[in-house]
Amino acid sequence: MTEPHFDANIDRSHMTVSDEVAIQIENMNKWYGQFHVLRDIDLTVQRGERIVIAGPSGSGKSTLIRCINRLEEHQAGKIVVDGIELTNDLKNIDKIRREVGMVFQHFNLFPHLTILENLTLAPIWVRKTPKKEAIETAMHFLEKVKIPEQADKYPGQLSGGQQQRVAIARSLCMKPRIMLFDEPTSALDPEMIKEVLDTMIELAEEGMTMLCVTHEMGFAQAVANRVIFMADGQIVEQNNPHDFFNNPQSERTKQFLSQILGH
Amino acid sequence: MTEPHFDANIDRSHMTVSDEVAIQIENMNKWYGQFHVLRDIDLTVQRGERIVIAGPSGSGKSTLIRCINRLEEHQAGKIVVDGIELTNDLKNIDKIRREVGMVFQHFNLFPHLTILENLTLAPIWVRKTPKKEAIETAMHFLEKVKIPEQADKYPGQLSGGQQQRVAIARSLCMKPRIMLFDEPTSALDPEMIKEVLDTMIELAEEGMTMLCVTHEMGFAQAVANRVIFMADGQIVEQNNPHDFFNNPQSERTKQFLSQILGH
Amino acid sequence: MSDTHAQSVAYVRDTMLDPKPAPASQSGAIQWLRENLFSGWLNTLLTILGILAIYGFFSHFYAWFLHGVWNANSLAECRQIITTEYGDGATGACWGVIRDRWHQFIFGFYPPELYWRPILTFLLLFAAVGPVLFQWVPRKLIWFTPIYPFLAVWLLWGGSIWGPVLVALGFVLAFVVFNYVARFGTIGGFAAGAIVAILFWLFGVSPLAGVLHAIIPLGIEPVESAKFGGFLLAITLGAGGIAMSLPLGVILALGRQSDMFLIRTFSVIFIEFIRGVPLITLLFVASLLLNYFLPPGTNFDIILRVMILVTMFAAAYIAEVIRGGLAALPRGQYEAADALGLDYWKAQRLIILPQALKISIPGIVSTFIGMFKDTTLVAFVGLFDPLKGIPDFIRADFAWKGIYWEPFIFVGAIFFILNFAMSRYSMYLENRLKRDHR
Amino acid sequence: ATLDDVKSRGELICGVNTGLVGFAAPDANGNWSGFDVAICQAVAAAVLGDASKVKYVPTTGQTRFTALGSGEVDLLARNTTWTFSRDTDLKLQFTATNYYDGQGFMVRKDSGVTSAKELDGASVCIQTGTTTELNLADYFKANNMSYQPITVDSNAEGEQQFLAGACDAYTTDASGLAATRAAFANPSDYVILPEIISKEPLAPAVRQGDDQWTDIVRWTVFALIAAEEYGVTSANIDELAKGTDNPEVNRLLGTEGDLGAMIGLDKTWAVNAIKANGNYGEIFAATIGEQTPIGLARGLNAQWTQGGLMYAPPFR
Amino acid sequence: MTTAHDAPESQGFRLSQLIYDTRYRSLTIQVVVFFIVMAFVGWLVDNTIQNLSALGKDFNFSFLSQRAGYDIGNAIIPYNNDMTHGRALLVGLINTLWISFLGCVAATILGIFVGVLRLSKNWLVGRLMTVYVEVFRNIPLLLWILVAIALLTEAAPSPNAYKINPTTGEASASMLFDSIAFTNRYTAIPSIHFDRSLGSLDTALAPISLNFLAIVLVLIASIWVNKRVLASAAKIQEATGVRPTTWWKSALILIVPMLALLIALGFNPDEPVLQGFNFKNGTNVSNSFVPLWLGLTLYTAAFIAEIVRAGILAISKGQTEAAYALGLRPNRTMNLVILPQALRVIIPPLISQYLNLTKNSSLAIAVGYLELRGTLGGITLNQTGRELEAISLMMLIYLAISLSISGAMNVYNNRVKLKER
Ligand SMILES: Nc1ncnc2c1ncn2[C@@H]1O[C@H](COP(=O)(O)OP(=O)(O)OP(=O)(O)O)[C@@H](O)[C@H]1O
Ligand SMILES: Nc1ncnc2c1ncn2[C@@H]1O[C@H](COP(=O)(O)OP(=O)(O)OP(=O)(O)O)[C@@H](O)[C@H]1O
Ligand SMILES: [Mg+2]
Ligand SMILES: [Mg+2]
Repeated sequence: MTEPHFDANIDRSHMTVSDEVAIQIENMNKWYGQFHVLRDIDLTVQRGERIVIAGPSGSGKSTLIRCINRLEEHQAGKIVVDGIELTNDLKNIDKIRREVGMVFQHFNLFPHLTILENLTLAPIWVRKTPKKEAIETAMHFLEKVKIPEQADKYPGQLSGGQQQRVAIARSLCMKPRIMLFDEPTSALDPEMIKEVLDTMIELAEEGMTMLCVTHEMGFAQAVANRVIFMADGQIVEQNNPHDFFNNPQSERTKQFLSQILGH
Repeated sequence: MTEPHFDANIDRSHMTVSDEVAIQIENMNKWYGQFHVLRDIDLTVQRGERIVIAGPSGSGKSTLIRCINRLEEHQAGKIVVDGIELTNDLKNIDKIRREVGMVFQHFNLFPHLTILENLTLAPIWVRKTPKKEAIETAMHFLEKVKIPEQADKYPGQLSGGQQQRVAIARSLCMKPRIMLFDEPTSALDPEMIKEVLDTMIELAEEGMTMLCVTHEMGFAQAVANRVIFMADGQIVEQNNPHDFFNNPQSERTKQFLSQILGH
Repeated sequence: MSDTHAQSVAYVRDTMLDPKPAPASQSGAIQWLRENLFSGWLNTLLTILGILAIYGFFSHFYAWFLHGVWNANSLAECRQIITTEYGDGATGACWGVIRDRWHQFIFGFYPPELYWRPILTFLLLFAAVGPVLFQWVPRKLIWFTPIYPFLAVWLLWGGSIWGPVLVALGFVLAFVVFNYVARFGTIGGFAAGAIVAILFWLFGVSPLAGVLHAIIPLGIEPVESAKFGGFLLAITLGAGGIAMSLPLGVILALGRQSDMFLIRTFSVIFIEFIRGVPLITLLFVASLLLNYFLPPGTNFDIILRVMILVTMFAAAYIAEVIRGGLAALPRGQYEAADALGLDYWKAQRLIILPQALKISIPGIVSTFIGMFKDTTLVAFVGLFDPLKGIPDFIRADFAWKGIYWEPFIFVGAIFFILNFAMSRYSMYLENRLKRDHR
Repeated sequence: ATLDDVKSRGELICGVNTGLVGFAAPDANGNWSGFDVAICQAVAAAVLGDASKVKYVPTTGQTRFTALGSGEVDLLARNTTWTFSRDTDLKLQFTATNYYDGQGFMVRKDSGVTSAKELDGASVCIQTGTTTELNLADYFKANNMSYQPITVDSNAEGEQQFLAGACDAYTTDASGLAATRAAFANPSDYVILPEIISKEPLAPAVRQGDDQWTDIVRWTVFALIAAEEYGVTSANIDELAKGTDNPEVNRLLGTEGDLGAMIGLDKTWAVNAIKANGNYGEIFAATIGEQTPIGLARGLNAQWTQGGLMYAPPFR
Repeated sequence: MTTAHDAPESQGFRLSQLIYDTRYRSLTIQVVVFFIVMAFVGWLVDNTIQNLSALGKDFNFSFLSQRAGYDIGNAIIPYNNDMTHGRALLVGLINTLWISFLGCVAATILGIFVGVLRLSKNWLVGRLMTVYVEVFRNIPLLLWILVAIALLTEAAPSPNAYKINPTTGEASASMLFDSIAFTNRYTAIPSIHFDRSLGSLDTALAPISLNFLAIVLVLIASIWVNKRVLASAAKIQEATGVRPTTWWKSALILIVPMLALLIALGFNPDEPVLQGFNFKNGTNVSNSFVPLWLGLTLYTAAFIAEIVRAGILAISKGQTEAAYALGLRPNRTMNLVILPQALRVIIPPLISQYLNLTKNSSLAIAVGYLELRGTLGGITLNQTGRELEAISLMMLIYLAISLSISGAMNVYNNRVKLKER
């Protein structure tokens, strides 16, 4: 796979990680029917931390981050996001979803709304922001992802890379404190991957707490505080990117890395 | 983009270019509705010449080579192929299409026919070759593209690279004197690009007149007599590959090359 | 366990966990019931309503079905039996009418000693469409498909074999002429082939058939169309209409796709006209007007006339189905054919149509289901369709006067079984095509 | 000409009702029988010498005239009323009245209605496409009554609706009412009201403009009527055909003169016609007469000698 | 540069160009096809003329202005047998449109209901709806109409049955909600009655009830006011972000004026009452109408249910998830995200079902409901013997209806088409 090269030596001193806990997962388990997808997951994410999750297909990466904003229900263990525990209480779920933004592999923009309407929909209806303000915020973030001129087009009229940047902006408009990314670049043509990753790097530099499922190892090296490797529904290894890539411990990790970086 | 590396120093002495003219394009213009796609194109291709056409997307490369076998009609100027002028006369068009083979980006094999039937269809129905002879020729070319064992499979059962090689063989079965290629490798996975380019190089070595739209610069350097750079429907620069890559003259070319070879 | 401190997070799992079974609340029959039937007050309410509906239905009809009588020769006898067996006021189905008249529901007035002919025709139908519809039927059998229509006509209507043979010969003749002339131009080939065939059919067939029949009298007992009725009529009309409408539909679809203005316009006018009026009006055209349009003195039976209009009707719908198939083909197929030097007709015949028709098969099957249902409307032009014509006729008999539900149920069930099977099959085909398509 | 067509075809195509017991209805095996069917068979016998050479085309009220006009049938023997506009505007040729009918009403006995004048506000079932529809409108208008028409497509449907009580009265030709009532499970629960609100002379019809064919059908019907008058029956016809002392009978049966040739038929045309199902009286008795379930009295259809209207012109 | 220019430069026009030159070729073919088609049409017309003259008939529509002479049981506009065939045609046409309209409305409601229930998580209900859809789709419509009429005429009680039996003190049949009675002759439903009626306005076509007009006007006015209220709520939401609750305002605006008007007019439904042999006071909907309407509704609803289901399924799960992830509640997600998209998928096939229903209404022939086919294509045709004129006119009218419906559909499709690159 083509890999845009990022300078691994950029100055990351201004990226701060606080001691506050953003997400705390304890002994979490999930089944699909009889299939045990997530097994005894324990994970603590500090505020401002940037975590990359990698692992073979079917290892449960997507399921894990979808549990964090309750797109999937977990059956055992505890997930606490931003101090709120995820239970069946609808109010808690609403609160958490407001604080957690999510970006999908297939963008999932609303095709019947313009870009601007996509961006202002949730602020207006969920956060009850006045429309003018919502539009201002939306334009702000559109500028940030470098496509303010597309505001009045429809998603279908944009390229994949542009759509994914809009999707990121849409999440940001809700001013989330945590962002989840589920393979945001894997449905994109190579030329477009870089523009999306650039946007994500910028976000990281601003200190957003990020959990990102991705196979873009250049990105991982550039911005992650920590790389988590999952297999068979378990966290098999985690480490800082430098050590993770240069000195993987587990056999599974080594094998996976050799495949991914292989050619 | 991953680039298979070809030895640019292979012995090309046996590749000959005759003085005879294969294609002559004079002052040719084409519009799509009001949109001026091709502007004052002048191009002469000698028999045995191998030309690579490059340029940014939308610059009219595909349109140019599609004009040569009249898949598109031009509106002004003159195109003479193999001594026959392309006019509205169906007979001329038929003659030219028999002499000119074409390979598409998306292979365009006929999915309801076996590989062998794909290869013998046109010889039997257009050239009126006896079936037995057509099959012999087909097998000959299948061996040449190194997949004789797939003769009885259907296109859907082959990999992309194999399909593209079949498509080349299909064109060759019509014993064309000129071959056109429209980005033959751009729909292929990186591993398969090389096998197709190898086939094309072999063809080139046999002295086939070739026009090839491609961004595979390694290929261009390896086999082209001439590289043509198009932008905005015009031929902006042409030169032999060595000078073209190492010493581009126009600003557009430089910019384009930096993008393509860039990362 | 992971250290909460971000800077020293390194962690490696030494033993992999095995999957554990899901907690009890996540599995089992109770879980299934809870999830599928009682997962909320709305759901529970719906379940109860559903059960009530089923109960209501069965409690109403259970007794009626249970008291069904097969062995009776008239409605009165039926009622008699039911009353003696189940007491006064008991109701019951009188299936005796089905036992007594099933042959009329199925065959109409076809001579009973010749039932083997429609049955054979029906069975052979599967052999004919098998190679097209079913993957496991050997492709080689496809030679039978073009022969079948002529064979079917001969088997159903009987008479001398030479008529159908000579009509088929007309096609062969057209093909030979076409092949010869097509060297000079495909269109010319078509024209010449068509002219020769039409001349042959108009002036060659009947005298030749007479002569041949005199020399070699091969024939079976003729059966006139007036004897056709019931499902035999419905299937003959439906299948015949679809089969004959296919070529016309292909031509119309190509016409509608053509970039020649006049040809496109004619095709669109025809298709939209036919699709814009109810079938019943077309049937009236068949029964009331067609004779006006034909040369004075031409006269053929109503089934044939209905068949012509039904064919036109089906052709308009088939044309739209095939147009969908043509549109689904990538442009690259047309271009590749052009680039290889194939002309329009060869490209259509060898590349485009085989693929487009294959994609269209599910749509054609659906059209057939619709047609098959619509054949019941022929009752309104005096034909004996299985739904109204035949039951009305049976009710005209003193013995079965006043019997409604049993014929409805019987005929409805046959329609349902045939159509349901076909619609399932076409769904299966659709899925298979989706998978096959790369 | 139609005669040549029929001869070369070897078969008479006869347009009949889709199913009206007594007049024309197929039995369980699809064989047709009835009063109208007998006329078809008589014509076939006269023309072709074989009463079985008939093909029956069931026609609805809608399709019958077109079927005749377009040549789909040679003869329309389907209780069709002879009216001015049909004769002229529809370009039909009515041959000879074979049944004098009139439109009546049938009601349930327990409704207590005894006269059509009491039907004000009633729902009336009526077949579409018939003259009865117009008569009905006229009758209620003339008597300053209102009614609710319930249109049905066929006699079978009318029966069904009437039996189920969807209409208070069913109206059609009195003969049809009788035939319908006869088919009911309890005929005595229903009464046919005394009022006859229209004249309905029913006659076989042919296309206008083929006088020879018109003559053939017309005189075949007359032959049946005359046969009854002169006492020629299917039982004694073979005997009488050898010659009698009544010259009229002799001319009719072809033993004297050659009337057949004048209409392009054999000498024995009338013999064949009468042999097919007997004379008019025999046919009547066998299909709709008082001994049959239909149970119609001769009434107007008796011979003129018996006070009826059946009156065949002289055969000479 | 060598010029390989030995192609013969031919000037002028050669005949062979007609066939081989792409510019003329299509022209040639079109001209030939045009002549063939015209010759064919001419042949048909010529035959028709010959046949007509052989029969001594002509082709004219003057019969439309002649007295019809027959009655129509269920005319919506005033009609009696002294009016012309043209008027009868109009009555039939209006009946066709009326039954189609009512059929479409009922089929849509039932279809949406079944389609949504079929998607429900309830296993039992899902299965029941599947059975409904499959049974109705795979059996001819004619059967359902015949079953419906048989049900009404055979199984429904006669009006008599609603009479209270003096000995037992109760009736053998009871009315639905005390106001609807199915009988074997008609279905008696309440009619609308105004004590202080405004009278009616006579127009050439039909008298228009002023009461009805007033109701429509009030309805339009209150809908308009309601729209204004919603718009102002949207404005407030834009400004402050909080949307004021409007449902009670809407309810007031929609209900109060209408109620006031109805009271002013002295509205009261006239319940059907059994008087003598029949129900009086109410409206008796004839048994030729109800089965046709039932059959059309049940049959078409099965198809509509499938369309609705497919439309909702066509909106990918990703859309719901994205909306949830943004914090939208399920009902908002449905209103703002799913429905607007699903409607685009649903409406085109829905309209073609409407078209089918309209065409299928010609099956009224089976129950004797006199719509266009029953009047123009039935009795008129029969009484006048003008089959050529009547049938072609009837087909043209159906065609006009179809084309206007599908024209409306195209306009709609173009309006809502998703913008693509
Ligand atoms: N809704 C579901 N029902 C049942 N099984 C599911 C469902 N969603 C996912 N799975 C299964 O759970 C496992 C984990 O899925 P998940 O999508 O989390 O993997 P992943 O690591 O994200 O893989 P990929 O890299 O392919 O996205 C897979 O085996 C998958 O088949
Ligand atoms: N059929 C058509 N109708 C109208 N415009 C067209 C058509 N085909 C191509 N174009 C336009 O003509 C221009 C040239 O197209 P062409 O396909 O020749 O470019 P290209 O150089 O081959 O680009 P690419 O590298 O993307 O294949 C583009 O702007 C394209 O949008
Ligand atoms: Mg995943
Ligand atoms: Mg291109």
